[in-house]
Amino acid sequence: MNFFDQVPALQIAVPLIGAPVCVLLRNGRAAWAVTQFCSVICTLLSCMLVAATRDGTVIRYELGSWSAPSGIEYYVDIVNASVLLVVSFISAIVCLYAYRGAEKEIQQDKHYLFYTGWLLCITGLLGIVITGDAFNAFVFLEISSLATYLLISLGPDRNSLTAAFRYLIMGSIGASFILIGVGFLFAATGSLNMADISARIPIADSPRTVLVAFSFLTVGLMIKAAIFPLHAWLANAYHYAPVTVTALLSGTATKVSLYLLLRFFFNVFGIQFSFGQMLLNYVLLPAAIAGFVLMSVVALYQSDLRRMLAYSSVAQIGYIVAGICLVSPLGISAGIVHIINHALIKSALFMATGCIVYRLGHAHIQSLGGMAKQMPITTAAFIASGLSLIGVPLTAGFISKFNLIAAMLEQGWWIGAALILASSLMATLYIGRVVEIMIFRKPRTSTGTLEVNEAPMQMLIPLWLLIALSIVFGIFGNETLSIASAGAERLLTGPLAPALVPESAYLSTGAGQ
Amino acid sequence: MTLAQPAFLFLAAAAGCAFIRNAKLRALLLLAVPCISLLWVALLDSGTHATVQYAGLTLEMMRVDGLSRIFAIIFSIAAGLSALYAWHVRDLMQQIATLAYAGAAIGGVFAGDLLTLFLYWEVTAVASVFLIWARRTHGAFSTGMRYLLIQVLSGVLLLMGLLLHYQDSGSMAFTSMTLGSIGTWCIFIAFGIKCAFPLLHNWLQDSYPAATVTGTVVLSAFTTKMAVYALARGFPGTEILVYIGAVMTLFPIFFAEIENDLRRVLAYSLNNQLGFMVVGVGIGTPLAINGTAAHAFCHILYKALLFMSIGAVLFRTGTSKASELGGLYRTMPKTAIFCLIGAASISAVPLFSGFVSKSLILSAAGKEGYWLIWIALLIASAGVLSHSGIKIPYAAFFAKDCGKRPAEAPRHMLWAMGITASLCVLIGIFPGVLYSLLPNDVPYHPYTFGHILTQLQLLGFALLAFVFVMKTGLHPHEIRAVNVDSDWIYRKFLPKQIKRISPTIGILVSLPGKWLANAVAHSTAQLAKLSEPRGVLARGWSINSMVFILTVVMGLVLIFNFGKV
Amino acid sequence: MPSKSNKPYDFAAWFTWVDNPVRVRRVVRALLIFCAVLFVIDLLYHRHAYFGFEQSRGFYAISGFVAFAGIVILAGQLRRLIRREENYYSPESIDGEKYPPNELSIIDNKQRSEFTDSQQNESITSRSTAHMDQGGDK
Amino acid sequence: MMRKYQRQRHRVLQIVTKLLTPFVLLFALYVQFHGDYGPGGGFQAGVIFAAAFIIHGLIFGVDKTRLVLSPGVIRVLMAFGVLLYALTGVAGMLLGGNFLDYNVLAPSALSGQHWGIFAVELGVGITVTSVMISLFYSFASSRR
Repeated sequence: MNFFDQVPALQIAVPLIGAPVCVLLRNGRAAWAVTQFCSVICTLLSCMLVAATRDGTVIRYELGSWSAPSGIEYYVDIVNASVLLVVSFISAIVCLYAYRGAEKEIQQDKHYLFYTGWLLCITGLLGIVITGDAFNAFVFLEISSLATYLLISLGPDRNSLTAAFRYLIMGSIGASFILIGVGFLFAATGSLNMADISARIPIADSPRTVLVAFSFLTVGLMIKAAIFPLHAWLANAYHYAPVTVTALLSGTATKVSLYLLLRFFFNVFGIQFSFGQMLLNYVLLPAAIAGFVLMSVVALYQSDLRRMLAYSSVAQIGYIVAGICLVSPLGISAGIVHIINHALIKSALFMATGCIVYRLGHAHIQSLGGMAKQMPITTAAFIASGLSLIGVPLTAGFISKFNLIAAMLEQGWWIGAALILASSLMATLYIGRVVEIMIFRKPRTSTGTLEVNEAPMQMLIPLWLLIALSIVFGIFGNETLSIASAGAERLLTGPLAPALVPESAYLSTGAGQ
Repeated sequence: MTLAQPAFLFLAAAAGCAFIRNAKLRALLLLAVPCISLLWVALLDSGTHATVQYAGLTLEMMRVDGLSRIFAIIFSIAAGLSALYAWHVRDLMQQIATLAYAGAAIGGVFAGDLLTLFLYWEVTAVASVFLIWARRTHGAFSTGMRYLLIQVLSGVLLLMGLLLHYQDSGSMAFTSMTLGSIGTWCIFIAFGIKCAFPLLHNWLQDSYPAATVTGTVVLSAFTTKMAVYALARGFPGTEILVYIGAVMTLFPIFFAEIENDLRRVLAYSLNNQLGFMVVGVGIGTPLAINGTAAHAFCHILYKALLFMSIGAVLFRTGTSKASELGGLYRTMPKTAIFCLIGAASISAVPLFSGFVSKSLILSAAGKEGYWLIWIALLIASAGVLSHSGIKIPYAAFFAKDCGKRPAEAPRHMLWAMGITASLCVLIGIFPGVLYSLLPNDVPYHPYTFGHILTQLQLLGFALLAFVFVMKTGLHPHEIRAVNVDSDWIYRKFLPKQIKRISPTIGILVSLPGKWLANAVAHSTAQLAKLSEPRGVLARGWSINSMVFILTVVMGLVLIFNFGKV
Repeated sequence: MPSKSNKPYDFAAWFTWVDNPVRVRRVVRALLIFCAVLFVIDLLYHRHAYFGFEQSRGFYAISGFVAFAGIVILAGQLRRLIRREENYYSPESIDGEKYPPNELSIIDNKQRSEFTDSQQNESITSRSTAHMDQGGDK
Repeated sequence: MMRKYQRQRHRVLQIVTKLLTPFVLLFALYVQFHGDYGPGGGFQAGVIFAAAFIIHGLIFGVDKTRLVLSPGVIRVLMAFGVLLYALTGVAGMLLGGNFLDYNVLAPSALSGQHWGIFAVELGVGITVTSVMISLFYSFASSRR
């Protein structure tokens, strides 16, 4: 068998095997090495997938050689190949960072558990993205969610348990909604394979069942993606989780849910269904816009850096959703570009915050005075990624903002464009506020000096790698844009499967092992 | 190497600065880069130099012609002079910001398309705010925030405008536009904000006195002149600019007259001088555009000189307030002389630089028959003499003795002022050099007998009037006070109203029910309160409320979905 | 103290007249004469002008005087309307706060504080001996 | 005697438990290995298998159960189960099929399927057992 044919399976198998190995090793350092190794391998694999699918090729991998509608298939096109790359790349970079970043935040004897959770989380996230089976996506969603609860609860703060618990409740509700949605879809179409479902929806006996399925899936995914009114779990989770975990999650978890949303809306239900008759624009779009306006204001008032960035994340997710809701090639590609860029930017910001927490033990904005003197490289990193978040030209953030506004105006959505600009103004303010304190304020300590050193190199190097990449993406934006527009084109073509699978070929129910 | 351009040199130096430990070395870099850039600009051939593909668009990164060249030259000179003036500064942040800011301004004038312009537009905004924050006080922080907000607002308006314009016209090129579509209006207002149009001007007077001693000198050169350049490039001959410019020349002189902080007086004066340039752009004839370019050139020099001299006073005495100063000529005579040269230049005394540039604009206005505007400019010229020509040197160096005996400005500051002053005088004596740099080939002779005569009459009798008001005690005394400008609306009035209205709204809507009242009152007026860490939006919601909201959303989704079936 | 004063040339000497009412009066008189001469030339010389009103005799002289005086007087009236105390916006605004001294190099030059109103002589040598400090700290 | 049956009140339960446990385990194994032909499989078997230990823990105290099956062993088993599952999948890949392709595990497709399902179900069973028990351990210990 050709090695390349096995790449989609290896993408999942590698971290899946890595996780129990970590448990067996029972050693923090060794577990870290395994995680790092697996993440790098996954990154390379997803690079191969991106390279293979860039020309519009679709890779379909039949798990256990069971043919598609009954068996589970992995379905890779340019849309999810790029998301796979984002997830595994962020994991690889943040893992490099975690070598020192996690050492203080997580008890030494729990390190191997931490990395097990990490690998399981990555397995789940990659699985959600790669699978072409609706129920399998739910299974992977549960794997990643459970691992995420574990990772959050490992936080040093007492509150991290509460935060994890709240996330557990909300996440479980979300997952149940998704499960219900998938169930209804199965009831309506008799299939769990996404491609098959998309072909069967138009001829489904009961359109109402499909509607209910659609509603449940939408709301479930809104929770998981932290879209505005259902975002409340995110702030606490990001705040109280170990910062390393936050850096990982902010770049991956919500992005994956957004991907799934994209997939269901465009390829499973179809554009006509999702955006035409469904009036989704009356729910999702207002939510997105309210999200990025209100949450930017909220971020402005936060006193803790992590919380500020968490709310800013909700706002940025609002951008992505707004782009998706435009249902135009430009809008969707702006959304996809922002999925990629925001993953880089926000992970970098949280990693910079992690450097601060590593040395200071906290991240109260008002107490960050004198930071530029004591931790110049970290401060510079924060500024660089902050500029990208604002969307200053030559940074990755600008590419997304520019395209998003262009897409809005293309549709004649004035107010939307103006609100995005207003929101980016607020981003200027909340980032500017922190930067001013870091550079120009005196420390609030009694001695007047901040007794900390620069963060260790092992943390700074991955951080700057990420920033360098986001600057490269900002200067040479064509590369990401072309991937994103290929993805948008793929999404807009509608159903995954070109032709309906004949009823007779369909074997029996059940999709899991 | 086609991509290389002076702006990149500055930006690269700004980035490199961060890695130089030795502050002296950085100061040297700060000085060397503008010199190289000046040579570079002087040697550039006209035409388009660099085209790149970015975000699916073709960008013209480098367009050299007469208009952009003269602005790039003066920006390089200004960067060099302010670097010399700031030789003592050891603050890394300020040094980086200065380089990035100057580089972005130079890049902006070479921008051949609107997106490139926007790029540099934003960088100037972000880089320059550090020069304000570098004062490191609470006041400077809030001022800097306001400044940043307004600058970035200008940037986003430009972005919106250029996108709309792109959709209307299908072109990103930064050429002459006509007002009409919403896109061009957005661009126009974006330029107008940076150019400190009336009612959009507050950021200027707000921020320049707040910056550091050296920062103000740097700030005075770039942002506004870049906007003037943008107007001259984008909207030459747009008639509304003539009137906007006339208002700009007039109203700041009254504020300047009674302002106590001398650096703010200069900021008002800067605004007034911008008015002359805007009038020139509005007239739009080759002569007028020449006038605008020449006036920008001269103005950068003498305004920098004035800011330098007042900066030196601030540097040595710790204040730039007229009420605290006076009689400093005793110990700072050289600074006083340079200040006087700057004052003479800005007042357009013959043989000084202001004379040879301002008369271009006045002549253009005269030739085109704008008689009302011409009178406004004439009055404004008397006003310039009053606040910049007389008040600045008089209040700082003469007037009554304040008792302070500061040392003379440091040597490098004196050198910077000296060079700037000699440039002012040289341009005044040999205007041909400046005129040869101007974009349009229009012959003009400032030194005609009639012209000198009228100007001397104007200035002489204005001086007489000064003597008159001093003798009669009509001249406003220098007192410690602030004067409210239209920024009062957003710094005082609106915050107060919001505070006042919010309970009223709460009471009004309490009739239908308390819950609703709270919701409305909160959502309308107290968004800020909601967003505070303990506010409703920001605090961790309980699981109950999260689930409640979830139910509501689910209900909405279902209603919307089934409403259509 | 006198040791510091052996500078080659003191530019301050150029300006000492401003503190001497007699010499100020002399300068004002010179200005008056200068203006009168200009006015007379204007009556004789036919200027090129853009507008008709500009042609009228003494137009620039009158407008210079009126504009200047008008601006100053009007500004004085404007102040009544818009004047506020220094920390009107906020006690922490830049108007109210002191410039942070560590950014400055404030040097109150004690050696030169002897430079007083009583000193009338512009010649450099006159400053070479110590004077009573008469006006330095009023 | 007193040491062995400390909690006198539960003597009946304790004895019945002792008697029952082997049968429960046996039943679990039956469900496990019957799973590839009839109703059953790793999930169900794992839970039943764990139930035996849980009831042991409930009656005799968790400490006693910990002596039987220490948390360290549980942890190893947990990982081993997952590994078994994943490696079976990889084995299919190495032998020229897709991931989790059992046909290639043995010379004939039928026996390949047989072996494949056997291994995978065993992996699932072991994992479920150890996860259930470790959940029980952690809940039981946190109550103290």
